[in-house]
Amino acid sequence: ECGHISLSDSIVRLGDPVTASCVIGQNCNHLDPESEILWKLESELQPGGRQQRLPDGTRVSTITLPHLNHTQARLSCCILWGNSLQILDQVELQAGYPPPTPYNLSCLMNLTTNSFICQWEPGPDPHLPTNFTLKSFKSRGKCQTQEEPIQECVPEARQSHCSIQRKHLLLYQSLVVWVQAENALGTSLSPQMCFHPIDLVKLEPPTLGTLDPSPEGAPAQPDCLCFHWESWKPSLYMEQKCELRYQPQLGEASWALVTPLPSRTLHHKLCGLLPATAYTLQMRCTRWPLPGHWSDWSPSLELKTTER
Amino acid sequence: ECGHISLSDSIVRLGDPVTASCVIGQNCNHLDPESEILWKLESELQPGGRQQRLPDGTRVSTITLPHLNHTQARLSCCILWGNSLQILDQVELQAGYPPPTPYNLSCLMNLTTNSFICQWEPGPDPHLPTNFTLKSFKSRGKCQTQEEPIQECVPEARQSHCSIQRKHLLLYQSLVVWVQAENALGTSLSPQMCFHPIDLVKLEPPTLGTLDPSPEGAPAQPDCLCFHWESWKPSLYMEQKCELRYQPQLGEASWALVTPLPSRTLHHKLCGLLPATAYTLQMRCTRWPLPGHWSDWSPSLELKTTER
Amino acid sequence: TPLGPASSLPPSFLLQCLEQVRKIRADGAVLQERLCATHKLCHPEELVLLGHSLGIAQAPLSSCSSQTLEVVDCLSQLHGGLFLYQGLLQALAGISPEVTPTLDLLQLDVKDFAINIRQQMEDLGVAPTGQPTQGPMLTFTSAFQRQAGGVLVASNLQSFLEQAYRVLRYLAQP
Repeated sequence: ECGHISLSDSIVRLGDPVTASCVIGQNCNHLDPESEILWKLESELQPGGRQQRLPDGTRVSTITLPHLNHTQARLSCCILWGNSLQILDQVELQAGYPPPTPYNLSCLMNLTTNSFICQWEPGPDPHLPTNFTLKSFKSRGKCQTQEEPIQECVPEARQSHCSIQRKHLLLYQSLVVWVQAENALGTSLSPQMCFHPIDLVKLEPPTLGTLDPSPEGAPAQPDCLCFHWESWKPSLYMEQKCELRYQPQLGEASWALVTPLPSRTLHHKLCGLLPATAYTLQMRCTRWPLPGHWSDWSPSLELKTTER
Repeated sequence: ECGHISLSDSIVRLGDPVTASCVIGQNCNHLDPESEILWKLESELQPGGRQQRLPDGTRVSTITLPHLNHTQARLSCCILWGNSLQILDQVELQAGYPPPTPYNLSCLMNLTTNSFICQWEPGPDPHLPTNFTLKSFKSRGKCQTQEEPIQECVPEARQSHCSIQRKHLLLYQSLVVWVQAENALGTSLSPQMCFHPIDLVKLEPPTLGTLDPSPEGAPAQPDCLCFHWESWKPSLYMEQKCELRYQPQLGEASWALVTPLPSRTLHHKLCGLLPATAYTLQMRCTRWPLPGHWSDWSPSLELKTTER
Repeated sequence: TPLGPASSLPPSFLLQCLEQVRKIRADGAVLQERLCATHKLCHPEELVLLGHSLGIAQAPLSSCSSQTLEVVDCLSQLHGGLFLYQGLLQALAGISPEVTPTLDLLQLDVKDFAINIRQQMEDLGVAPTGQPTQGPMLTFTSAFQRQAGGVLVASNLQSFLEQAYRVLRYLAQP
């Protein structure tokens, strides 16, 4: 070996010291035996290399960088050859922090993609390559017991969400889920969550629609609006409740709320409104009485009450 | 076997006959032994089934459809059960033509994707699943000899083009290429082509650009336009020639052509033009003197000559 | 009798060779840029000693100098050199993901050029039997050595091609 660097550690906490040594074997004839071993960090020469010659002629230079403040830096072992500084070996130093504890883990059961999507906050950047893994195992009741583990879910690079496919899940059984973050300086685990995947279902918004002008020809009441709605088709097998919010398009009036409402109706009359006024209506639904997340509010339906 | 169809051929030429037989074993007790075996093509009953009872009690009905004119049809072996026609077995018949000979095979060497793209005309639809494969082998000189075969190129479904990756090619050596079409009724081969892949290079168009107003402040000549161009960067290693075409933006004048021109110039003066006239200029280039295809014409450069 | 300069080398062959040299030099320059950008190894002159200990050889083109031009020997050295660089470039495989595409393309173009010369010598009936000697296989004990090796090989290849270009231009003179 004609210039080989060995390191105490190639990855350290930011600001910690790093010790390196560079060895030049005795049979490196093409190297001037008297020349001094020099160190460079990136492109800056580093003083403080302590050089010694071993009985067998091997030369060793050791250096300690007191505080490594670069998250990434190249340390080179060099030697003067004529008037050019030759690099004999080079290593990459990395500095950062152990992974912070992931938090705000939340999951949703998506009936469109039939997958269970969890997302989390990764916490501050530890400046080191850090792998996140969504881990889970099947359980019972309040998750005191651990049954079969589920295949780990590895998110795409730099993503803080992962989706577990339906085939790995028992929707109506307890599931324990947590996030593990790991890098060269350690591992951290988020708090565990325990739930039935189906209880975290989030439906797509319902669809609102206008009615044909009153078929019997009866004059429309000026303070009422008629419309119909139906909750999201793929969720019709679920018992649900919905709620309606409406407000005049103009002016500052806040939303008025009508709740609870059934998951669909072919004909709904909303009264107590101002005549000759344009209203904006939106609805959302949720699995009920069994647990679930409210859907987002539907796109607006715009209707106008008739003149008095 | 309680109703098993066997066929002379499940795929025939359109209009050719098909013969099928349906066997009901003697131990099919749930079937009325006296009932007649009936044939349906899609949903139409087919007369002409010839039924016979073998010594061991097995019943066999044979039918010949004189002309199969459906490209796809289901043939069913049925039996009356009470007053409902029961399907015992069903097979799919297909009819079409042997693959026509692919023609108009042409190839281009694409330097952007570094791949060799061949396309062809598949010919009329033979109505049968037909696989096209682009085949090739390395050769020498005028392609009298066959050297290593190259990995077959299978186009995406229903596509009549395929691209051979650079790593399979020797750009400056002879290559023999042809297309094979194959279906259940036969195989056909396109004529073979022999060339050096690099000789079929098609460049991207050159880039034209205006010049800063005459730096020395000398007044621009009213019958001249100045501009510069450079051929497509990834092809700069190739000796090329280019050509320019220009025409007044208004009026019916056809394109005027200036050829040959070098592959780049920092300052070109085009004279003999009408003063105070807006011109459209376009250029294209080709590998030269070595063979190659002309690039498409470049996007237009619009310039206007000054007043007299 | 030795071939007179360019007396029997087809013009299209020489034009192709010149084109291939320009392409390979362009590929080599991209490789040098990538190695510099990705690994901050931008100066081959600071890796000379390391090159000695790694045993990175340079390919001779002595028969191609204008004073002592021997066309067949020159073509043979050119082919031998390209064959050596094919091996050196192969040893650099896995250098780093950012550099791999450039390295693969460079290898393909060098191999194409070597085969083009070999086949021309065969057509002229002057091809030596068997392939040129491969030379010792480069081995690296660290990622740095492989990256530094890449810088040195790319730099040596550029000067080899510079010499090749000069002689090919001389041969291509009408």
